[in-house]
Order: sequence, then C-alpha cells, then structure tokens
Amino acid sequence: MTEALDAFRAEVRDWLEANCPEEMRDGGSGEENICWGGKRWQFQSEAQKVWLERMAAKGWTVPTWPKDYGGGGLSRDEDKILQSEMRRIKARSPLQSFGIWMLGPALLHFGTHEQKAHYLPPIARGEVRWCQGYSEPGAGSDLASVQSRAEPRGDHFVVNGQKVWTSYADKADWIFALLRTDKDAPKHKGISFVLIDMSSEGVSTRPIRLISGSSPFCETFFDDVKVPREQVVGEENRGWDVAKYLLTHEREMISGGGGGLLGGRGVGAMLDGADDPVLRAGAMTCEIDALAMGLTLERYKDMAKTGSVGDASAMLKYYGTELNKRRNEVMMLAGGSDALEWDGAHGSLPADWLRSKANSIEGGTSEVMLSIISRRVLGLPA
Amino acid sequence: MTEALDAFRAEVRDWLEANCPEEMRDGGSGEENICWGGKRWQFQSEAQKVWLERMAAKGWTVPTWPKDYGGGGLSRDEDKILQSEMRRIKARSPLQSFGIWMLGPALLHFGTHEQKAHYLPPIARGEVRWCQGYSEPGAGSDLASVQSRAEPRGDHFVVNGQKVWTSYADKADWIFALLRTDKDAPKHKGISFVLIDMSSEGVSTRPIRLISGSSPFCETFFDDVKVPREQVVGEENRGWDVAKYLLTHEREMISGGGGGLLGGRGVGAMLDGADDPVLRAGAMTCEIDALAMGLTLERYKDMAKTGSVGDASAMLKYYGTELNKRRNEVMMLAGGSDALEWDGAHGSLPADWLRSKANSIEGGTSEVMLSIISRRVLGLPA
Amino acid sequence: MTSLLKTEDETMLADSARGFLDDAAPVSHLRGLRDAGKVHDPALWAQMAEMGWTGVLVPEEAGGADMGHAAAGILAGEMGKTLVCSPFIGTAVIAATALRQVANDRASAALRGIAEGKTIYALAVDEGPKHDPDAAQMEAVADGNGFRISGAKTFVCDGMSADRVLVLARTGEGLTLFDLPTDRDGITRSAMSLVDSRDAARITFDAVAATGDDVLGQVDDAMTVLRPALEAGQAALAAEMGGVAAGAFAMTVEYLKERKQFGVPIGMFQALQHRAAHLWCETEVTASAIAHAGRKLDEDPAQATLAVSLAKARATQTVTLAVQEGVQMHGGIGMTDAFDMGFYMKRARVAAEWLGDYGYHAAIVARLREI
Amino acid sequence: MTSLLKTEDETMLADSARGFLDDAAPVSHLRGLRDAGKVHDPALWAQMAEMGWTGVLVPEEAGGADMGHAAAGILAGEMGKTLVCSPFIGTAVIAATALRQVANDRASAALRGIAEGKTIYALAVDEGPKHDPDAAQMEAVADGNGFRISGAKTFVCDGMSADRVLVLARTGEGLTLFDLPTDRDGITRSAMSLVDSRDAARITFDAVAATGDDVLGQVDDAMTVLRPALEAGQAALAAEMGGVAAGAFAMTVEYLKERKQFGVPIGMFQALQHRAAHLWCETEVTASAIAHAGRKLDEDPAQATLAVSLAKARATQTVTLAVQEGVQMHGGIGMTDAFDMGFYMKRARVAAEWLGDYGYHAAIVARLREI
Repeated sequence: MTEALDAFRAEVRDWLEANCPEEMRDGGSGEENICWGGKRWQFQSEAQKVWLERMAAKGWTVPTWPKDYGGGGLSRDEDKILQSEMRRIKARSPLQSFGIWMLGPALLHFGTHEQKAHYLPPIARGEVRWCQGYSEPGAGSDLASVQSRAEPRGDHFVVNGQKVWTSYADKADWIFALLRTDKDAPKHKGISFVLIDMSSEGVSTRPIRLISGSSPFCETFFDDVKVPREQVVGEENRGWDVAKYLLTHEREMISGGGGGLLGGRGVGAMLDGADDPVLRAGAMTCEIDALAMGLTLERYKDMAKTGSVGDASAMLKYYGTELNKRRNEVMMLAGGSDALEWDGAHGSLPADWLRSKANSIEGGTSEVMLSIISRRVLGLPA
Repeated sequence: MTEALDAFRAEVRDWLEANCPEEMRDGGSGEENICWGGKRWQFQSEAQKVWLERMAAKGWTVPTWPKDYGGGGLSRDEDKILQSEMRRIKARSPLQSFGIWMLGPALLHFGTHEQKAHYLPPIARGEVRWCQGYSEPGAGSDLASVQSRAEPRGDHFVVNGQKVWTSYADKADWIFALLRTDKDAPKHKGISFVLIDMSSEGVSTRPIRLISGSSPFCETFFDDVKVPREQVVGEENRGWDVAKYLLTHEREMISGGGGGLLGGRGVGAMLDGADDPVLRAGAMTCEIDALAMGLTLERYKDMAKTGSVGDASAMLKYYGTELNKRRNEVMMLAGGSDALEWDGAHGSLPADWLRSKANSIEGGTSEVMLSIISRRVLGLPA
Repeated sequence: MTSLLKTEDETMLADSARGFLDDAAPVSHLRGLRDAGKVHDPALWAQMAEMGWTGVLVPEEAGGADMGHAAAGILAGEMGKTLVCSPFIGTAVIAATALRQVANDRASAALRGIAEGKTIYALAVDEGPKHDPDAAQMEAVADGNGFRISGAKTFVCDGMSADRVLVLARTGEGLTLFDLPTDRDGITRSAMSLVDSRDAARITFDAVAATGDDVLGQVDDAMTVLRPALEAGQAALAAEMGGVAAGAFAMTVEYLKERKQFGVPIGMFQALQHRAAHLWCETEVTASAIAHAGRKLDEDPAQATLAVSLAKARATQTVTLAVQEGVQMHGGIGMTDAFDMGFYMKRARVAAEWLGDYGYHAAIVARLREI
Repeated sequence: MTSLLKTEDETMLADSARGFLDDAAPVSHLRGLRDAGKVHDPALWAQMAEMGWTGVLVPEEAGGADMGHAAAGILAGEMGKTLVCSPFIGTAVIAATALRQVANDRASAALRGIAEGKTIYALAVDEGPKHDPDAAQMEAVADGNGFRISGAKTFVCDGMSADRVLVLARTGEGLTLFDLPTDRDGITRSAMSLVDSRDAARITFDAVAATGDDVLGQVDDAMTVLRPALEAGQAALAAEMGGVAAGAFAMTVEYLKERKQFGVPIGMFQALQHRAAHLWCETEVTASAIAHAGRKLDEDPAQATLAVSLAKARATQTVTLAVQEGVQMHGGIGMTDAFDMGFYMKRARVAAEWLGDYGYHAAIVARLREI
C-alpha cells in the first residue's frame, strides 16, 4: 500500500515537473489569479490555459471524481499526495468553480448517469461555469421558504421569481437553483433542485454592491423561463434533500479559508512597538485561536477520511468565520488611521474587513450553525 | 425650598455630631459590622446598641417610611442629605434587614393599616428580624411554580413544604413566604404572600454550604404549621403581584453593591509591574466598566426620584452582577497562586470570588433579567 | 454635580435638533454626499450656524450661544443618530474650546467667525497611525521673528473643507500650537478616501512661515490650550458615537420586530433577544459615561480627564458592538450598500480611531485610577 | 506528523482509563479526600503504578511503559474528567521527563522508583505568585565540594506528599536543578490550603546541603533538563484541563436536557442552546491543540514550545468558560457544595495558574509567531 503510494508520488512529481508551466508555480492564490473557466472565460495568460488543459486531460482538476465523468479517479490518499506535491512546487490550482465544489458533489450523489455524463465533464474541463441560486429576498436563513416558482407544464417548467446572493451570476453559464414545484405542499416539500441555462430567454442579472464595495454577488431574475423537466436533480419535489446535502459541503468550504493567521505577516510589523495592552492582548488571543483552528481543520479533514464529520462541520463554519471577523478587527485596530482609507497604506484591508462581516451570514448564519450544533450534535431539545 | 433643605442639613449635622458614638464613625461596612437586629441579636458593642436606639427613636433607621409606622417621614431630598451627612462622618448604617429592604416596601404598598401598624415599627426598631421564603427546590428561576402549600382551614392555614435560599433563616424571627393557597388555579394565580412566625411549631431550618464555604443560606421546612389567615399580605391568591413588586426592589438592592472598583485598592499593587497585556487589558476594561456602572447607578437613582425606573432596573441587576464576577476574576488572576489559598495572602478573596458566581443567579438570573429587558424594555415579541 | 439626567432645556434642545436633523440630514444626506463625491455640505453648515449650533461653545460676547459641553454633546449625539456629516466637532467644539482659552482680539474674532458659520477649522495633531499628541515630531524652527514649519500631518478630519488649521509642532523647549489659514504658502492638502465618506486630509508643510501672531497661546506650551480642546473634542465625539450606537441599535430592534423567518418575527428567538438586551445594557451604561463627561467639562474642567477618557473608551466599545450586532442581525441585507447599516459600521470604525482609540483612553483611565 | 485523531491504541487506553477511573476515582473520591482532610490516596496511586500509568514516560529499561506524551495526555485528560487527585503530572510526567534527560545510574534508579509507584516527586520552581522559572532567585552557594541552598518556594504542587523535590536555584553562572529528598536537613514544608483541595506546599530551604550528586544535569544549566520537563508537564496539564472542561460540559448538557423550568427542559431555550453550542466549539478547537502538543512532544520535542504553550493557553481559556457556564446554567444548585460543579470550577482556577497562566503562554506564542 505504502509502496504503491510512494510510486504514485514519484509519478506525480515527474508529471508536474514536466507539465506545470513555470508561471503557474508562483503560489498565486489571490482572487485575481483564480481560473474560474466557463464559456466567456478570458485566460490571464497562455500558461494558465495550458495548465488547465493539461490538468483537465489527467482528470486532476477534479482528482477524486470518477474517470468516466472527467475526474482523476484518485483515492483520498492519492489526492492528498497530489495536493502536497502541488504545494511543494507552489503550483496554482488549475481551476476553481461552484461546479466543482457544489454541483459536482450533488450530481455525483443524486444525479442520473445521463446527468452526470452530460454535466460533469464540462465542469472538469472548465468549459461551463456554474452559479448557485438558493437565497431569495426576504428569506434569509430560512432557505426552505422558497417562493420562486417552477410550474410544470408538460415536459417543461415555467420559472418565475428572483434569487439573491447568486455569486458570479453575471459571469456564469448555468445556474442550479431551488424552486418551488408544488405550491400546495408543506414548506420543505414541494421544492426541486433545478439546472437552468443562464442564456435562456427571461433570465437576467443585476450586481449587488456591498458595504465593502463591488462584489461578485448578483440578483438573478426569472421571467417566464422555459426549463426542460429532465433538468431536475434527484426527485421532483425532493430538492430540499439535495440542498441539505450541499449545505454541509458549503460549510466545510467556507470555513476552509477562515483560519488565517496574523503572525509573521503584516500585523507583526503593525504591532511593533505598540505599547497598548488591549491591542496586544487582542492580537495574541486571536493568533492563539487561529493556530488552534488550523489544527482543528486538519483534525476534521482526517476525521472526514474515515467517516463523515456530519453536522459537526457547522463548528468549522461558525468558528472559522467568527475568527476571521476578529482577525480583521485586530488588523484594522493595529493599522490605526492608516487602515481607514480605501486602498490606502494597507491596500484592501478595509474592504476585506467589511467583507469579512458577511462570512458569518453567507452559507448559513452563525446563529443557524449554533442551532444545528445544539440540536444535532449536543442533542438539546428543539 | 433649598433654604429649608439647608436648614435640615444643619440640623442633621448637629444631631449626628451629638448622637453618633465615636466607635460608629469608622465607616465599618464589612459583614461582621452589620447590625441585623432581631430578638436574638447580640450587639457587638454598647455603642452599636445606643446608635440603633437613637436612630430608631428619630425614625432614621427607615428615614422615608411614614412616622406613624416608625419611620422618619423624610422626603427623598431630605433622605439624600441624611445619607450624605452620615457618609461625611463615616457613620455606620445603624440597622440593615430584609424587613427594611423588602417586607417594608411590600407592606407599605399592599398591607392593611393594621398590618403596617403591627409589623413595621418593630422592623424600624430592629426588634424583629425577617427572612424571605421564595425559592423552592427544583424551581430555579420559575418562582411562580410554588409547590409549598398553605391549605385554608377556617381562620387559619396549614402550611407544608420546603423553601431554599432563605438567607439567615436560622437567625430570623419571622419569614415572608410565597405559598400556594389554591392548588387548582393557574400557575401565577393561587399563590399568596404569607407572614409566618419562625417560632411556630413545625418550622425548621438547615444551613446550606456553598462552593465558597459556609453561607447565610438555609433550607427551611414547614411541617403542618398553623398560620392565621390575617397574616396574608394583599389579597389571598394574589401573592404574585406582591412578589413581582418586590423583585424589582430586590434587583435594585443587589445591583447596588455590584459596582465595586479595582483602582486605588489592592489590585493596583497586585498588578504593579505585571507585564502581561492580557491581565492588564482585562483589569483596565473591568475598571472602565465599573466606573461607568457607578455613574449609571447614580443616574438611575436620580431617575427613580422623578418616576419609576421599572423594568429597566433589570439592567442594574444584570450588568452589576456580571461585572462583579468579572472583577473577581481579574483579582484572582492578578493574585496568582497567592490567591488560590483559602484565607491566604489575599484573605477572603477566593471565597468572595466563588461567592460572586451566585450574584448572577440569586434574585433573578442574568437570563431572566435579559428576557425582562428584551420583552418589557425593548418590546421584542414573547 | 448636576444630575446626569437631561435637564428640561437639554431635552428641548435634543428634541429640536432631532426634528431638524430628521428632515435636513437623515442618513440619506450622507449617502447623497458620498454618491456625489462630496464631503461637506455648506448649506447644512449654514443652517447649523443659524440655529446657534456652531456657536455652542462660543462666548456670548463673541456672538455665540455658549451652551456648554453637555449641550454640545447632546447635539453631537443627535447628529450621530443619523450620521450627520459636518465639521461640528473639529470647529464648533475643538477649535472653539482652544480659542476661548486665549484672551485676545484675534481669538475673539476667530470665535465670531465660528459662531457665524464663516470659518471651518481642522485639527492637525497626528503624524502616525495612532493618536499621540505628545509624540508630535513636526518642527517649527525659529526664523527671524517667526518660525518655519516643515513636516506632515495625517488624519486631519475636515481638513479639505477647512479654512484654518490648528497645527501642533515642536519648538525649542516644547510643543507649540499654531493657528494657520489653509491657503498659506507651503501648505499642501491631499484628500484621504476614508471608509466613512467623511472629510479628512493629509497635510504637508513645506517651510511654512508663521509669526508670533499665528501662535495660539504661548510658545512651547501648546497643552494649556490644546488639552482642554482635545478633551472637549473627545467628549463630543464620544457623544456622537453614543448616537451612532443608538441609531444602529434602533434600526436593529425595529428589524427584529418586523422581519419574519421560519414563520415568526426573528425578535422571538431568545438568543437574539438576549444579545439585543445585553447590547441595550451596554448603551445605557455608556450613556451615563457620556453625560458625565459633559457635566464634568462644564463644572470642573480642570479635573475632567478621567471622565472624558472613560466616555470615549466606553463609547468606542459600545458602538463597535452595536454595529457588529447590527450587521449580523440584519443578515445579508445589512451587508448591502443599499441599506444604511454599513454606513454606521464605517463611521463607528473611523470615530473609534479619531482622537484616541480604546487602548489610548483605557491607558489614561488606568493611570488615573492607579491600575 | 501523525494524525491528531486518536490511534486505535490510544482509544483503547482512554477507554480502559475511563473504566477504571469511573469506578476508582469519580468526583466523590476527591470529595471524600477533602472531607477527610487528605490530599493524597496512596492506594489509588499504587493502582496507577500497577496499570503502568506512573511509568507512562519511563523507559522500558527502567521498568516503564514508555508510552509517550500523547498517551500521558490521554491519561491526564481522563483524570481531568472526574477531577482525579494524584501526583501524576508532577511525578509521572514532569519528574520522569526531567530524569530521562540524564543518562546516569541515579536517574535510572529514580525513574524505576517512579514506574514502581514508590517515589513521588514535586517540582519547586516558583517563588512568587506567577510562574516564572527564569526569575528564580533562590541561591545555592558553593560550599566545599557542594552547595548550601537557602530560600523559599511556593505553589509546590504535591509538595506535602512528595518524597523528593526538584528544586531550581541560582548558582554561580546560571540556574541549576537539584534533586533532593524532602526529608533532608533544613527543608521545611507547610501545606497550602488550595481551593481545589489538592496537595500543594510552601517549602523553605535553610542552608540545605547538596552535593554534585544531587544535581540533575549540569551545574549552571538547569534548562536543558527542566525545559522539556516543564513542557511535558504543561502539555499534560492542558490535557487534564481539557478533561475538566469536558467533564463540566457533559454535566451541563445533561442538566440542560433534564432540568425543567416554565414547563419545558431548559435546553429548549435558544439563548442557552447557543451558549452551549459555542462552548462545545471551544472545547473542540482546544482538543486539537491538546492532541497536537502531545504529538509534537513525541515526534519533534525540540520544537514543541509553540505547540505546548498553544495547548496550555487554549485549555486555560476553555476550561474557564466551561466552569463559568457550568455554574451559571445550573443555577442555585451549581453553587452548592453538595453538587460537584464547584469542584470543577476550583480545579480549573488552580490549573489555570500552575505552570504558567494564559498570559504567560500567550506571550510565548506571540514571541514565536512574531506578533
């Protein structure tokens, strides 16, 4: 077993050495360096395009997906080796997308073979870009209170309604959305998980400006949009099951980025010489918690390998996002008046700080996470 | 008006000068220096006895009660002058008791003339000591879930049941208790506010040991105790009204002591040279909050002069007690291992620290206070 | 000391200010300025002058209303509730307090200019990212009968709109406060794009000539004039922050009552109830500290340092909590620029830093309380 | 590094420890000792020796089980859950780790004594109210071929039960660690009445004679031996505190489910639910830091300082919150001595101070992380 893994590691290392373009080895992980793919994608450079194509050909844009659907068919241990070898040479991620993170897992779990064969390979190759349509105006944490309608009319639905917080909807080719297909059923019933081509007639989007400035979020409107009924994932009226399954995935994803550290970075210099116990104590405590949170993410990843983390993942989402808010507050405080200017001495810090306030709202609020933990992990009565 | 008050101040000053014994001018306010009164009271000194007698003769043990019932009949402004003149010469309080703080206000508001005339003067003179019987085992914050019974039998009740957290029940002459007089009525109905002589047959007490050590709290048991029906305050089965009225008084009283400060006292020296930002920041923040809380108590006292503070008094109870817990935590931390010993270098600090944890439980938990504020002050839906 | 409760006069002042501001400067007024790329509304300022607000701390003989610091705090608090954008604190509070420490004709004339709404002042003290007057390094070198001032100041609030600037600079034996017109040769201002959309500038001084007439108070003794001015400003700013907290809190409680989720108003959820109730307690306790600072400045100004730092520290902590809870309890809508809560959060952050952050004032309290 | 999840062996160790301790040392065991005025149960310690726990860090050649620091942490954690009173950390963790740094026959014999449960050790480092090994002032003055040690140590945990004591003293060029029997002439012990009812002593040294044989490690170089021992102790103590937090939390959650008020289980109140859920998150995050410290000490002990201080800091904060919420959520009954929650609160406070409080370890983290 270990020998096989060692052999795999050597193979990966050689292949990366031969195939990863030099420009893609800069560890670039900022927003501006992400390759999102899609029909209208403008590659940043030839290297970015080549890197995507080569990785997609190996199935390594989605290493653990089955080979039949464009994946690499890797085991979890093999995937871990691939990731560590990529980190070793500071290789960029070739492709990121909501298709990979969210629709893929949903289709793999709930989709028909035809759906998987049709939708997954273009995601793996970065040819089709997806966005998510869950939230609606006035619904907030109550995701099941979906009002947007998909009325069955023979072999298709007619979709009407509005979604908000649809990230990158203005750049996406397709959207997966929760829509009410039976208006008489109880709240959690009668919802379906529907795939819609954004180029369909009647679909429009409008960007949302946040307190932190422009954002990837949009409002998305459906006005008598015709959608074939075979574009439902899972059973019709059982879309809530799909949504719940995906919410767990989303939680883990969002928390993943939350464990940022202060140490060794700007804040060390910012704090240098600061004689303020309040600021110092805040920074120290925040760093301690961030280090411990980083270890917790590792522990939970290991746990996920042997079974499911399940509802405990709500902890990662809650703690990671609250921590990230605290970290941003500490940095703003350390920056003082220099950090009060948009694009001033500390660059995007003020916008990042404001943006971080959404962390504990999007993808399930902190309050929802705490309720999940109290009921499903601690077993307190509902 | 101001002239009249100035004249009153001069009169008070002269009288105090002539009548307050020298030994009673030491500002002694520790538990050991309190004069509680009662049939079995042992005066600490002749001076303590003389001081009580002289003040009681003026009605100044209860300055604002009507003269007819043993009080001084002072206006609020006159009372303020009396208190400030007593503080000026560091005069001790001549008498403290639950009779003064709680039963008195209840009787003045709900009692008959006969009850007032019968019960109030002995309280004012320190001749009868009262204790409170509200809580029952297993009831906690749900004070209205009274199980102890007072069964009407002609002109008397037969009382059976158990009370807990009856402070000084082992030293008190009488108890005022909430008892269920109608077991078929809804929870908040069917309760009466009953006065019981502790020397009645069938009354017994047992002290409660706390995590902080021995305590004034007792369990009090009633076993077929016969109580005349005229010893009900207010209407029979309407005792909850009396209890609610008193809870507000209790809140203000308990919070009154909560605004203790760190500065200028031991903790300054304890912290001296401490280079720990966590400890320093904690102490600084605690002191800031305590100073502001002290100002808030003054503001609320002034507010109470012109009208009722009402449910907002829940803030004083909540914030004052939580602050006192924090203050004790800071002092324990500052004391380090020296503060871990019972009666060690920092005296009663460890016991005080542990005892402080009850502040946010007794007299209405912090949770109950927050619920009162959210519903009755903020008007959030119940 | 006078009670911390509002007097009848003060209640009337607050009510009339509220009435005026709800009409003339609701939050949409600030939004409008921002969207138009402006940081100052001369018409609003003129109205404030007409009502006597700009002269709230100007002696009557100089044309002011001389209402005192408690009154200034009440006005600032009402402005805070709707995030009113004006040079009130820098001009009507800080500069007026500095100027009235000085008994000369120039100061009187300057005070009259403030009362009449004709002169806007800014305070240029800080050179680094944290408020620290004692650390000022900018030099005013003796030059003939006067000085040449060189160096740079940052976070000069109202600095772009200001006609005059109070500048702290190091002279031979100490610090000196200069009162200069912003159009004097050698002064260059550049706008800071603050997150709260308010006016602030970086100002560089390139061998700016100053005479003895430009000195406010005595050479080498800035603090006799500046300390009362700073404390007055800090108290008024604390009052403004109390208003910001109150405004954000009121929006939040309204939202908790109206907004439904899972079929009930979200204000029925006990976890939110308790957090809202806790926040209300914080605002109440802070309100006492703010009222006390105003009273103390009016009645015992030489001993007001503790009261002022207490108010600024508490206000900073409370408004921070208020806007954080405000955004979180509003959920996604609280994050949108179209909604007002973000403006409250941004103003709270800038006000937290201006004239000393929490740690700065906590250290003063700790020193005075021997902690 | 090995995964932070428990291995199968570790799970078995934890389960068997739990089984034994639930029977032999539930909280009532500590209560019984306290009520009897005792601070140590020799029979319990003998059983721990039989099970190999006292030798958890003793090399096999000295009769130990040599299971490593992660295993020691697992045992300490299980002990923490029921507040087991024993000299485990001082003897089986700290002293054993110190002794195994030294490759000589005396150290081997001492390790064997520990493994066999025959020798109890205490660590005498602190002289003031806060843990600070570098500040030790006690002097060991050269005297002939040996030393004369004079001074006083405080907060010596297990000091009254101990047969031997590791003493840190200042020698010519630095600090030296001595390993002395507690019955040596000139040593006087007095019991400290700690709030957690555990064993601690003040020890005075009055010209106590020590020879080169009594030195553990090298003269003037205590830290080579002491630092690993302290870090091992801090990690095990953090693990114990994790157990204390888990024990208090489990009691609290049970109570929330069972206790009814206003007609429903109090665990239905959302404010309590959210606080309990938050506390659970804290315990989970802390559990990772504790597991990591054990792994690091086993696999990379020279670089374990950050991991250890992280664990002790987190554990201190978490257990403090756990016992505070524990008492508050239990209401009045949590305040009574008849109920166990108070014991958890008291142990948490003492453990918070022992071997460095939150601020001490936070400062180490800050230094290593360049904050």
